[in-house]
Amino acid sequence: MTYLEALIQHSVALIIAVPLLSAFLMPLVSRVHPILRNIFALLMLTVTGCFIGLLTTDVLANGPRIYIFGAKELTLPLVRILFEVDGINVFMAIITIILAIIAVIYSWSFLDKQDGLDKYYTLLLLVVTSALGMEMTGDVFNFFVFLEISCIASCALIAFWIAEGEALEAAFKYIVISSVGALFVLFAVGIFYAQYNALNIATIAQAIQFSFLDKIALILLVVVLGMKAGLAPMHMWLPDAYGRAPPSVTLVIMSATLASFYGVLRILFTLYGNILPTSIRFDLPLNVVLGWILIVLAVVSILIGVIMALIQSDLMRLIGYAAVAEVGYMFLAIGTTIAALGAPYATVALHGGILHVLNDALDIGLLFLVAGAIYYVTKKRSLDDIGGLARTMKFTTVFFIIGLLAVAGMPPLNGFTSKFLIYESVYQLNPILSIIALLCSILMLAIFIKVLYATFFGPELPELKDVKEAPKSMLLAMGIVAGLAIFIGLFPNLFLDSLVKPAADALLNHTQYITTIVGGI
Amino acid sequence: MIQYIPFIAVVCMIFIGLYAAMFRRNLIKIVIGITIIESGVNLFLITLGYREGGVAPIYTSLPSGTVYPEQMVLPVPQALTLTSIVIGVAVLALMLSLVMHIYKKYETLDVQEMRRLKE
Amino acid sequence: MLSELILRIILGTLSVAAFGVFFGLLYKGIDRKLSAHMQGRIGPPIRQPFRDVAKLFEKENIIPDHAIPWVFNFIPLVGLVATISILLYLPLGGFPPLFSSGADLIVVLYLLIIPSLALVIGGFSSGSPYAIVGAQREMATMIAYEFPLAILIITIAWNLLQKGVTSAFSFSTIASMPVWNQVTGPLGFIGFAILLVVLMLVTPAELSKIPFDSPEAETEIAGGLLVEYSGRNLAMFYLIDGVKTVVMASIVVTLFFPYNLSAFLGLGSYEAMIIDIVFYLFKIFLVILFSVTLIRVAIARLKIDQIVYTYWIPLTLASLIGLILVMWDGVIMNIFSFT
Amino acid sequence: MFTLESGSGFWNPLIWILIIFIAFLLFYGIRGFGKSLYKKGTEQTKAFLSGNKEAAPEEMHVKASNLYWGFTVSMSSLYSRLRKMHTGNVSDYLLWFIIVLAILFLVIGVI
Repeated sequence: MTYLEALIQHSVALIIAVPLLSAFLMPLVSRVHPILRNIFALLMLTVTGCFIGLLTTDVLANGPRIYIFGAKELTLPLVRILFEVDGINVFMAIITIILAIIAVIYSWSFLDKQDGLDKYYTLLLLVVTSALGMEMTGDVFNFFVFLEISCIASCALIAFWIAEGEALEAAFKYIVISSVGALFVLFAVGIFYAQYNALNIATIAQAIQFSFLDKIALILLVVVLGMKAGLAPMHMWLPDAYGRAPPSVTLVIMSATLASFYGVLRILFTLYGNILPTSIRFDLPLNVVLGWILIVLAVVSILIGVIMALIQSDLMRLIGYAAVAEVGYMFLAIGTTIAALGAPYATVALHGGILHVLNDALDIGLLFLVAGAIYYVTKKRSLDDIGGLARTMKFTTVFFIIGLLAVAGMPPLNGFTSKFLIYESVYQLNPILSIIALLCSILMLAIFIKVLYATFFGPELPELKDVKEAPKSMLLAMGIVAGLAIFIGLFPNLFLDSLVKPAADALLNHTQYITTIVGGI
Repeated sequence: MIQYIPFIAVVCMIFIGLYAAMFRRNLIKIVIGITIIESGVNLFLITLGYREGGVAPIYTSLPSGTVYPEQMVLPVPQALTLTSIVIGVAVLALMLSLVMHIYKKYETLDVQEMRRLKE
Repeated sequence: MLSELILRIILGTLSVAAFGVFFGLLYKGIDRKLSAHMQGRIGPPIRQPFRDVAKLFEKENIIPDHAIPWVFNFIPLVGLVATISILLYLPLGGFPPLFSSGADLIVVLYLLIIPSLALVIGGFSSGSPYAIVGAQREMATMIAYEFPLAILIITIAWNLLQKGVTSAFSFSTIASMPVWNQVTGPLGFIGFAILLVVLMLVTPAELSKIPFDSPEAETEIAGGLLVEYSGRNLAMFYLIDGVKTVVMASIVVTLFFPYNLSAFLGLGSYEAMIIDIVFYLFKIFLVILFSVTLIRVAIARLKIDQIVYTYWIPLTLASLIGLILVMWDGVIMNIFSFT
Repeated sequence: MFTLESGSGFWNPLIWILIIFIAFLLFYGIRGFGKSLYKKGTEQTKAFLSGNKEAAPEEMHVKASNLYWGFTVSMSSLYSRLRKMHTGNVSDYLLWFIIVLAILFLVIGVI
């Protein structure tokens, strides 16, 4: 075994281990020097990113990869902790690590005057670890553990600006919602263990029967993870948390949110993949019922997100509602995929939905970064108190315009590519869905044009006369995201063919995931 | 019938906890409600691990005459429960510290008053 | 191959830009002349729009104090360029589109937003209260008419899809399979007729013509969006207006009347080309006559809430009825054939 | 290869960018023929207000919450209902979660 092969083989574990260990090394490192602390965080995340890159090339070339903790081979009974990584896992891991690196670059100057930054970086790395863990684990209980880690660490991070009562309130709401949700996940895990004596996703997926208990587990998992992903009408925690956390934190919390979305995908497509086509009653197959439930919730999310965003005056909260709408688009796509399982357009919808995960992370992330930059220079949250910033903050304005066009899905930016795939597939299931999606994306444009005017245009306000452009590291972070947004917009096929299609295949071809483990015993 | 009693207790505990979290106005009571849910789920896991006539999976102290390893209980539910309890303690501590800070800022523990973030 | 494509793009863009600008201004002149005659005036000569543009280029290009200069100057160009780019994807003059596999109906729907968006951003960036009121109204109008427009576009594509077409959103597919030939019964025909009327009513709002011109209402908000624009920047918006008229009319023609005379008459190559172009220009003229000139002469300006109401309630309902009729079209016929 | 295909349509961003680039060059050139001068700092550059006196910058700036006033007012019944739904009370957040759970339970579990 060559050195590189060994590295690839162990990269699965290292992706979790590196950020986890560096999280706990962080208090020590930050004793030395604050700049060393920043460099250390950035370096460790970059190392993790390199491992993810290595793993991605390997997984895309050679198919799923398993990593068993504490053993060389799989043995019965299958109660070991094991990670299984296929196309969708590496796709989500890439998104997580991109968001994390950008958040660290951004916090370099964004939080330079705050104290408690050693704990901040520790928690940030812990959220990244937990999101990566949720995205790579092959074990339902492990999934629960990482879910709880992400919930605790994110909650502490949301309360980072502890001087504001609202931050505490948002954090408390977040932890109540998340811990109750996580306990229900644990209950579902218990149900699986009671029936199949296994905690392994592949083993359960192979044996799953769709008894009454399985139905309960399915409902619990889908609703809890949907809530954690921000699906309406359980979305209320999301604008609170996103609106009150520091924007660099919002980025990593968003990666945890997207990891929950991944959880929904894994549960629907893999865990219940075998029994999706079985009919439950009245000759209605489960996939149609489930798909339409998701579609209805998704349409509600899109509508509520857009309509509520229109009346917000707090910029970050407004973007939070826009994030709810974007999550709605993703669920619309996967709902269509499930409802029309097997049809050619279902695959297109899934491609659109998965690509939209990446685009949503970048677009909403970019908007949050811009909102943070505005907050950094003006110290004002409300849109009513700011105006005329385009004179002094040229770059930020340009980045905001890019983010605005991307999130509203205007060509040629990245938001358009995924929404394009979604529109042109969901109309085949029902024309109304495409119409609502189209209309809401134009409403989104109207909302952010309002923000553009209110913050950047208009006469120069006397109290904001001496604001300066945001610091360089924040501009760099925004620039990276904006550049990625434009790049994906111009070369969508590059991403679609190399990352999204393997991810979609991994979801649709669930037997491969199962046989990789079950066949290996 | 007797073997269902733990499960009934589990359901009762979860519903009591949910009731407390949803309809009690005091933040501390909401936290207590969540811990009750957690205990219910832990009880559920532990109940799953019970095997009629099983022995504890400790090699050195096996009772004489045990059929090895069929009679031995798989210790997974216990491991899960321990993990869950540890996590639960962390969550509980975090929630209580948040409640403390919220009381400092809002000067109330009424959840109805903790509504600065709405709409 | 690549150089050929680039050459095609360059030549195509230049020629289509010339075409769009020339005919846009020409139809504007015709429109003004006709509406003047309808109102019992003599009206300006047909070449007046060309003179207007030339004159605007000689005027001072004032940038007001409260404006954001770089946005203010840049945005009219963006709007014009985006409008021109739409023409390359539409079948013009009876020919297939220049880049038939470059963009489809959904993309064009989005590209059509860009000129309006340019107007809005330009208005907002000029810092005048009148312009801000106008920009808000333009945005509200845009939201209002996108709803029926989206229903219409999705309906046309959905109907083609039911006929087993793979590229239902492609302009070349739509042009080669006119909607009227795809209906199986009277229901579908009525549905598409309703949708045609809706599209004809969306067109004046898309072009902000009376009665849907409250964003620029000269009499109440002094030109609204464009109040601070002057000189060459205003000339760009003037050109956007002209080119967008051709674009919208071409879209109406492509979606509903993609017929050519040459195949019908069985003519040879050169005559066919000429007669198709003439026929196409005539169709565009008819569309402009009905959905711009006649409406703007006959009806007074609506208030902004009336515009939103008009599009969101009656026209959306009408287009939904159209959608339902089209969806039922085949089904009803099947029921009859079964009995 | 660079065309995004959905089975129902297609979108090639690169061709569009090239078109935009060329058209931009063309019209930027044409625009260059226009006059670019104006009299800075004179009455010309003041905002046109039909002869009214110009207000202070804070009053000239339309606030964000007033911006789509007409839209929010015309949909006020919807908004009042949505405002009522977003109570900001964490117990209600949990309640919504339980409601969705119950609905799904009814749809999938019981029926």
